[in-house]
Amino acid sequence: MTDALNVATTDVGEAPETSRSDWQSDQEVRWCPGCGDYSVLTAIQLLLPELGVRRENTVFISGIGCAARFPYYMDTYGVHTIHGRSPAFATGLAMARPDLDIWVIGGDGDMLSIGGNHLIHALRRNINLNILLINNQIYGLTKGQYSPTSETGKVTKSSPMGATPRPFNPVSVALGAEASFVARTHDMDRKHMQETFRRAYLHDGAAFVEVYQNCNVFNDGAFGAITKKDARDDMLIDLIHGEPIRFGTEGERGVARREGGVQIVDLADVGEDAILVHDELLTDPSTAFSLSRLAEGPHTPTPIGVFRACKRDEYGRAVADQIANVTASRGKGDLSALLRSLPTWEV
Amino acid sequence: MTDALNVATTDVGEAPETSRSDWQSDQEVRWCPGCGDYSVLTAIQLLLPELGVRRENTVFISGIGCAARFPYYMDTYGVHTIHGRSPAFATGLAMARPDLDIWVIGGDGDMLSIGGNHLIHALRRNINLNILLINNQIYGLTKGQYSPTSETGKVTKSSPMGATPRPFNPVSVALGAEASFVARTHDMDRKHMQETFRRAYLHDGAAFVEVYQNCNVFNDGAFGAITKKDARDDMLIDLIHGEPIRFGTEGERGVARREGGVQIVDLADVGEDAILVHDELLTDPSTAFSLSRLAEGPHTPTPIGVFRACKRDEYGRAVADQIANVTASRGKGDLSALLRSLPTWEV
Amino acid sequence: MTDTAAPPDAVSVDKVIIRFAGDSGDGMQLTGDRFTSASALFGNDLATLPEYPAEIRAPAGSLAGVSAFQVQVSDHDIMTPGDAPDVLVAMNPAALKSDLHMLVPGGTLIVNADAFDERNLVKAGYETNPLDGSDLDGYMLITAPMTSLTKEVCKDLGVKPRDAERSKNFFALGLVSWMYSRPTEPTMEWIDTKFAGRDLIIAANKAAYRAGHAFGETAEIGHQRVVVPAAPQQPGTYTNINGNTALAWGLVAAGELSGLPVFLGSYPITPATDILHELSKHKSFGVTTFQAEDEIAAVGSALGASYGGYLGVTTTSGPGVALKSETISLAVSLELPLVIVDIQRGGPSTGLPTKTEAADLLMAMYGRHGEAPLPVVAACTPADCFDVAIEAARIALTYHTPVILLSDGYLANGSEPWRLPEVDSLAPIPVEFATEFNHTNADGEPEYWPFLRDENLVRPLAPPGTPGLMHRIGGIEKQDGSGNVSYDTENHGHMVAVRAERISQIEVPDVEVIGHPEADVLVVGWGSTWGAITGGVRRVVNAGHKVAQVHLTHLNPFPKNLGEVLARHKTVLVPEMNLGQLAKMIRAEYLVDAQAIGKVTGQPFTAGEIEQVTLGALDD
Amino acid sequence: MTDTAAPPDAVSVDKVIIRFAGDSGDGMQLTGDRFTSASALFGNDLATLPEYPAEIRAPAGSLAGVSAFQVQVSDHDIMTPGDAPDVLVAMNPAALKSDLHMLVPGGTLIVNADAFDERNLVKAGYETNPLDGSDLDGYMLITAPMTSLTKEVCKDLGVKPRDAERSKNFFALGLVSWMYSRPTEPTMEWIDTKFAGRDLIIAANKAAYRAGHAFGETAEIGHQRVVVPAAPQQPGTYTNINGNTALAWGLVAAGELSGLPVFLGSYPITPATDILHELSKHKSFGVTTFQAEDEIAAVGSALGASYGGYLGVTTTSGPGVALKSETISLAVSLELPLVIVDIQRGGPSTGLPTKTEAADLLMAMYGRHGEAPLPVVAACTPADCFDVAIEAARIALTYHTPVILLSDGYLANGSEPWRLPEVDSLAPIPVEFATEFNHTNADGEPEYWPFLRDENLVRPLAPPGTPGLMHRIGGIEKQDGSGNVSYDTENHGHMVAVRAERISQIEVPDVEVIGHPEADVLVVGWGSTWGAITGGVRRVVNAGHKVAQVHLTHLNPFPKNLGEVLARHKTVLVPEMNLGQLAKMIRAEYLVDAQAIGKVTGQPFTAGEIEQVTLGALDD
Ligand SMILES: Cc1ncc(C[n+]2csc(CCOP(=O)(O)OP(=O)(O)O)c2C)c(N)n1
Ligand SMILES: Cc1ncc(C[n+]2csc(CCOP(=O)(O)OP(=O)(O)O)c2C)c(N)n1
Ligand code: SF4
Ligand code: SF4
Ligand SMILES: [Mg+2]
Ligand SMILES: [Mg+2]
Repeated sequence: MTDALNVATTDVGEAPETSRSDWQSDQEVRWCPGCGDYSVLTAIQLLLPELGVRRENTVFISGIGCAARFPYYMDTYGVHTIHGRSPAFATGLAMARPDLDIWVIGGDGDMLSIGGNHLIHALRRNINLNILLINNQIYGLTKGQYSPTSETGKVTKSSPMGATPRPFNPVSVALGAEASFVARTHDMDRKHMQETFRRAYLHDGAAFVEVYQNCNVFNDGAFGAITKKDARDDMLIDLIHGEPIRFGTEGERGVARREGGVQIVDLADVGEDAILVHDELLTDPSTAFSLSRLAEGPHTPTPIGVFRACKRDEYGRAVADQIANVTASRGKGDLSALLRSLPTWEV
Repeated sequence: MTDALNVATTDVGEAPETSRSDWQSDQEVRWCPGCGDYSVLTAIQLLLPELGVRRENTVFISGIGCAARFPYYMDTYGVHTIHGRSPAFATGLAMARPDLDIWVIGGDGDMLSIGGNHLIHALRRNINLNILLINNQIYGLTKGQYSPTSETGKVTKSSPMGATPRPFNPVSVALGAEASFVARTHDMDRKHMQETFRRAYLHDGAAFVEVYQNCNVFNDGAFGAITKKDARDDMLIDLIHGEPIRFGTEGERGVARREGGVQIVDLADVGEDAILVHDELLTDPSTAFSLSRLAEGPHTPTPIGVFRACKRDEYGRAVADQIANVTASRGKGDLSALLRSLPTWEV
Repeated sequence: MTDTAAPPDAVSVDKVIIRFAGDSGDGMQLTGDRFTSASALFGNDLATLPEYPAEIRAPAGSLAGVSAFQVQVSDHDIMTPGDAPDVLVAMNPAALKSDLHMLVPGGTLIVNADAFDERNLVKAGYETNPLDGSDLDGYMLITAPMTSLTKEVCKDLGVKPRDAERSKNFFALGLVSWMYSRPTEPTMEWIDTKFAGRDLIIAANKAAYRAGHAFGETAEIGHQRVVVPAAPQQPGTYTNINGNTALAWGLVAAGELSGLPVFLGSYPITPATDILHELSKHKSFGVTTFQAEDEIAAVGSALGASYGGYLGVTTTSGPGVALKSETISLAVSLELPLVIVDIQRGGPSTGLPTKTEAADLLMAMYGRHGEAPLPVVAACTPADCFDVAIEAARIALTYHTPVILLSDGYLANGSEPWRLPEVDSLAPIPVEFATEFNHTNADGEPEYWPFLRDENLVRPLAPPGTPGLMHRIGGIEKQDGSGNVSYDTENHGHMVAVRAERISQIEVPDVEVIGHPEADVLVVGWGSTWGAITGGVRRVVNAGHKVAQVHLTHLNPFPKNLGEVLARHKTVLVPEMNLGQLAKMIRAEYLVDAQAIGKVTGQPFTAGEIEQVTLGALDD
Repeated sequence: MTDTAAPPDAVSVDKVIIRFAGDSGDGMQLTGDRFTSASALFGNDLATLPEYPAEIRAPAGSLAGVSAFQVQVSDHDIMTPGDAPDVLVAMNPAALKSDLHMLVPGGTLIVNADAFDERNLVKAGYETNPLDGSDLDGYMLITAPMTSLTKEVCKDLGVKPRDAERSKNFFALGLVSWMYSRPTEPTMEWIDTKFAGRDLIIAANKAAYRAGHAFGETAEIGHQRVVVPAAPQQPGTYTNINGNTALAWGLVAAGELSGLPVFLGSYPITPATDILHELSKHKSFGVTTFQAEDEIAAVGSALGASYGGYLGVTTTSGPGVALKSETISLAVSLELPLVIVDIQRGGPSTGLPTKTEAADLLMAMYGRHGEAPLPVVAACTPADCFDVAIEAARIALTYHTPVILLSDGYLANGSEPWRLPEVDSLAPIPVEFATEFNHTNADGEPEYWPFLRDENLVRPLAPPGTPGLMHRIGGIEKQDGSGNVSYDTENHGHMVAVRAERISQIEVPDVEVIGHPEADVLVVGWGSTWGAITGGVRRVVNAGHKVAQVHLTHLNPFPKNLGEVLARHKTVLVPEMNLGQLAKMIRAEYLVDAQAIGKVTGQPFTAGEIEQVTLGALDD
């Protein structure tokens, strides 16, 4: 009866080849001209054909916000839920349907303000979701209020004298919440996005990716200091597993350990051997955490790439395993027996 | 008009001396006999007279849970709000009334499950609250379900085959959320609790204290391995600012840095100089974070004490300053002028 | 000691109401439960009312710590745990103090004399020992030194006095079982199973039970031995079940009947938590349970699972429903199946978590922003929770809508004998997911329209994984048919109307009128008041009055014949455990002067109360 | 160019309805706003309806991107932005396509001919250019090459063509201002202030305006110049205000009148966000604004501030109220003052965030678990938001209760001339906190009882910091009087009753009946339908029919005389922007056959619609 879901799901076997246009829905894309969300969309639509996945097994779940319009533009399954709740909805879906590839996408307000709790619990549980937090450090859809990632002092309509609280560092939050995969990328580098999203897809469990995205209407240039083409060499520190963490046009700078953290150094000063070799696989998230503290905001050299990718039990599978194990050992449930499982008597 | 709240608040001047009994309300304390909450209550009731604070300026705010019954037992102001929302309620109160000492108290379910988002935002904003998270790794009040801090595999009524998700480490969560003060203590050592709570009280901004508390009915002995009298020397690593981090009956073990974190070492192996000197004041929370990762759960040597205590702008004051500054520069608001601030015409 | 069910010297009565009261540590729930089970096995009809102390363990011996279990045992079909107990067992002064006022005048009062020491008397607020004075003169008082006698019989077994003391509730059970001629064997067997492996405890409990039984036989307690004959019952297999277990089983059954796996997203809350506990045990039925971080995640995950093709369910109490309302509104907009179970408790706010109330009806109906109608059903007895759970799932899966199922603390924890249904007799719930295109676009190409409705205005469902039917849905208004986002104002008006109509058209069975065919007074009920109303109305009808009753399982939409039924009666009374919520709905819908009879004291109605108000209405 | 308000060749009309429609990038809101302000300064009465495209910027030129602003300008007291526009300004094909159907037959249609190019036509879904065919024959068509003429006049100023193009809305404004004889000076001054420091833009906008004006003068557009004389108005100082600004100012005023600082806890949501924006500016009044992490924290923080002695306020829309309901229930239980503002929008779920609707009334009434009654008030015009905000605060602070204030998207963004009140004429809101013991305990010692009620059943408030009055409160049921936790069932029943009674006893002014004294048909309204109902009823009454109207500002409790008023009329109609929520409440309360007239298309009622239904009811 209930052992298999009677949904007409896909036969096994190779997925048919697809091209970018197969992943584009018939809905007109409605972001402001110049919005960074376009390039995120393109990166995804270019990546999915490469992954060789099936459209019908791919689902995009979002909350509310500009970024959260994403599902409408993908010719896959998709649900545009409500503000902040996409990780909760996606958790239920992922537990029910381990056969699906589920992408969760939303803004900094959606996932770190109203949805912060669902996000950290999804990460802790290690639910099999690819979570893209599109961080533009602003509320776009509601026309420009400060968000939990806006810099201290940000002047917006709701903070005419400057917003006073300290922002979250989404990578630190995720690491503090036991995330097994944490990465960062940005909307000005499609290749980097694609590779980071690919890694998220390949990760078993909850993969968290912060995407720096330019909202050119309400927070233009928030990441310009580090993502502008000519700034990147000096301002983006690309984390590559197994390699010394170096940056600068000539690779003349790097990251080295120091007492109680990591720091940026000139190779000329410290020598090549002092440079930290990046290891995503460390079980102890301390180094990844230190790396997340290198930049206070996107205006000094900032690490991008995969901070952490370590193996841990995926929650949905663990739950499904319990079901499978009980069923294997006790046999499939028998309703009639269940009704008779308390003391009974005959009349 | 609205410059000063017309509440009959206390005159300035020395607070009258109080004794423990002054802080005890007339309500019968109703925890299970043997519950660790009793000793937390005692620690607070012994501490407050020492702090020389006024009862009428002291407020206890809680959510729902066993621990959250706390306010009823204190002869101060107190509100027993609803499940998970105490940090939100307290945030409004703290912003409105910077003259008050506000204690927020609740369980691991209250503050990390349903209330997780309010907690991390209160920490990020650095609201002037003393937050005591009474962690018994279980839902006490609802009679024993696993909580977000229960160990993986925990068998409870709602997880008859063992709970599969990984628990939060509350100290790591707080550090990931930009907390400026983070500490841990436990219910078996009243002195240590008192000193830790004192430090929380003295901290300007949000002070987060995790209190290991034994629920002897639904999770008895969860912390026994480290808090039992004869285990403490070997299992509790007391963090003391400015001192090398050592423990063991003879202080024969300690904490030293290692690549990508910290580790427990024998002094005999590494020598005294290798031992990490604890520094709560570091602006970079990386070391504090590493320390929080030393123990995976309360069954191996576990750090207690103040992990981090660093200065940062308190949110309520920053907001109040904006109000004061505008009022100073523009003068007190004039309602009649406000109504005439858009174009007007006469008829 | 004999095990004759009906000893020759016993008098026969048609029913008896017994209330066991003691400290939370005294095991009163277990005692009551055993007495109930033995009576059930004996063939009586019965109804129970367990009453726990407020959530935190109160200090031993205090009034706040009193725990009680009331059971009515009868030789006929009964409806409630009874109005006032005929027998009160008080294990300590606090129990006596708090519950004595309930006992019928002249009722039997059994007390554990050992517990009436100075300390306990003070804790209960007695200045003098009530056993000494004349205060209890109006009752048949039986004092038994239960603690010391239990210790005594346990001494030889090698049980330590402190442990022995714990068995004193079995003394009480033995005594009451003797008085009411309950069979001994089932309890002995139960002790063996329950405490298997702990031989000393088994021995102590059995010894205590026998001592109590013997005390009845030998002490001159001046109480006539009584028997309540078995009730005539429909032949079948019976079990004694409480509402939350029945509800959980109903959900399991709904999964089996629909062929869909069940997903429960829940967050613990009294008095709903036991459903989560129970369903967590039934993984072999493919039931997935998820203890979420809060109620919003609980309902969100259930809705996500529903979208994935499961039967999504979420269980909670009033505060949880309040938190879930935004997501329920999303479910209304998405037109996805979802069962939301609300085990009501005393409110507002945290209120009285361990007391019963039924004041969430209007929230269930209207507690969402915008026009967001959904079906509402309510259970009326513990066993009925099984049927209503299936009914809620049936509506959700047939009409693709969230459904709110209302139960309450009284049903959740109360129990009754339940004649088990034959599994084959339960109607299947056919569910068919879309697998094919259902529309042709302007270019003549086939496509899938997620909001193309059938004749019942129901949209198709294509869970992800279905090849070819990829589509997007969301909480923004959708074009009817295509399901695309639509800001078109006319379409919105149409969709609001369609959403209302599709719920109002749901087929629900007509109400049945029970009682006098030409009644002047009609008593309308819903939920757990059923038992009290049926009992009360039966008394009034039996006394020859023109009174009738209807009970509503379906609160939205109302049964089609309800308006016509209401119109037939001069006076309409609506007893509810709230201030008149159903009455409001009936008045608004039918312009009938339905009179609200509210009771919000955290206690269910008694049949006697219903009898009184009904008689009162007849006088008018 | 003259600035004579009433040129000698102008014909005088009593009112005109003009609709400016164009792409979101075309500045239609600004244009409409300017036209409105100039008309206000001229002394007309007016009412506006801004209509924004759905939240995300739609592609330029698309139907989804159309933004419109409708204004009615009149020489007499008017109620609505008008039924159908007399003049439609269409800046591009999409605007024409989407709004043409609204224009009155024979109405004036002004189009920017330059925008009717191939690309724009396709985007709007036109196959041929409508300006070419005969489709527009039924209208007075004025085509002006607005873009090119604007570029032309800007060339000499050194403005780049791309920048110049942005000024074309001022061309349209100039043209319409000429046609309707609006004064020029105020607009010139406004341009100077608005664009201060950006001289080129100032020059371009002024030049475009003058070019439009000149186009009217010189081109033979065949349109008679018209003047709408000033409306007779009460003498005083006027400003043109929208609902959200008025509401924010009302909250500031309530703070001043009560002497309490205002604390706003809010989370952004359309269409309520502007209140947060506006209040953030008024720190010099001691207003604290807090942008919380979500709606639950928003209301929680506001309640915390109220507990601390502030006037706690939270502002949101429907989805936010749903999320806040558990905390509002706590506020009911704590009996603390709190103002909850709900700017309603189209629902359910995300619904139509930028469209208006008024379907949250029953949620406001019943959207909480348990019996949790609270007062509900609603604003009826943009300026009325000021008064109702004060009224909500007054009730909250007088009766120590949360109050829900309902406004909607139409009021929030619509504007009207407002005669400014004298600040001294506003009634103060006296607030007194407890400073002394109010009770003597059994030992004769004085103490403070937080739930010792006065004759209005109102409890005292002692914010923390008050020496000696330390006490504890919570969401668990409390003993009336002492406020201690109480699980006592009788006390709970009493508290439920008291909470209901204290709300139902709140004093609210009687309703006033407007219209025919012996009316057969009574039209009952609430909220923003006021304008349309008043306009519609006035027309019907003026036509000699027996019709009257009442408007409800207070929805809970109802005014005391409402039942009696309802009883006086044969037919009761309740037009609402929902499916009949107030009608339900009235039917339930008074057993009157109130007929719901629902409109849920995201558009407000027009006076014409009300006229029609009222006439229809008279026919019956
Ligand atoms: C419950 C609820 N609260 C508030 C809103 C209003 N709202 C919609 S999106 C949004 C925030 C948008 O910011 P972000 O998540 O950063 O997304 P972005 O638009 O910047 O991509 C808000 C506050 C809502 N739709 N629902
Ligand atoms: C909205 C809501 N959901 C659920 C509950 C039920 N509830 C009360 S306390 C609690 C958890 C208690 O655990 P914890 O916070 O760890 O406190 P403890 O009892 O262990 O001290 C729950 C689930 C509630 N009161 N309100
Ligand atoms: S408002 Fe900002 S984030 Fe939103 S679509 Fe426009 S540019 Fe993008
Ligand atoms: S249940 Fe546990 S936490 Fe709660 S009072 Fe009892 S021992 Fe303490
Ligand atoms: Mg954003
Ligand atoms: Mg706990």
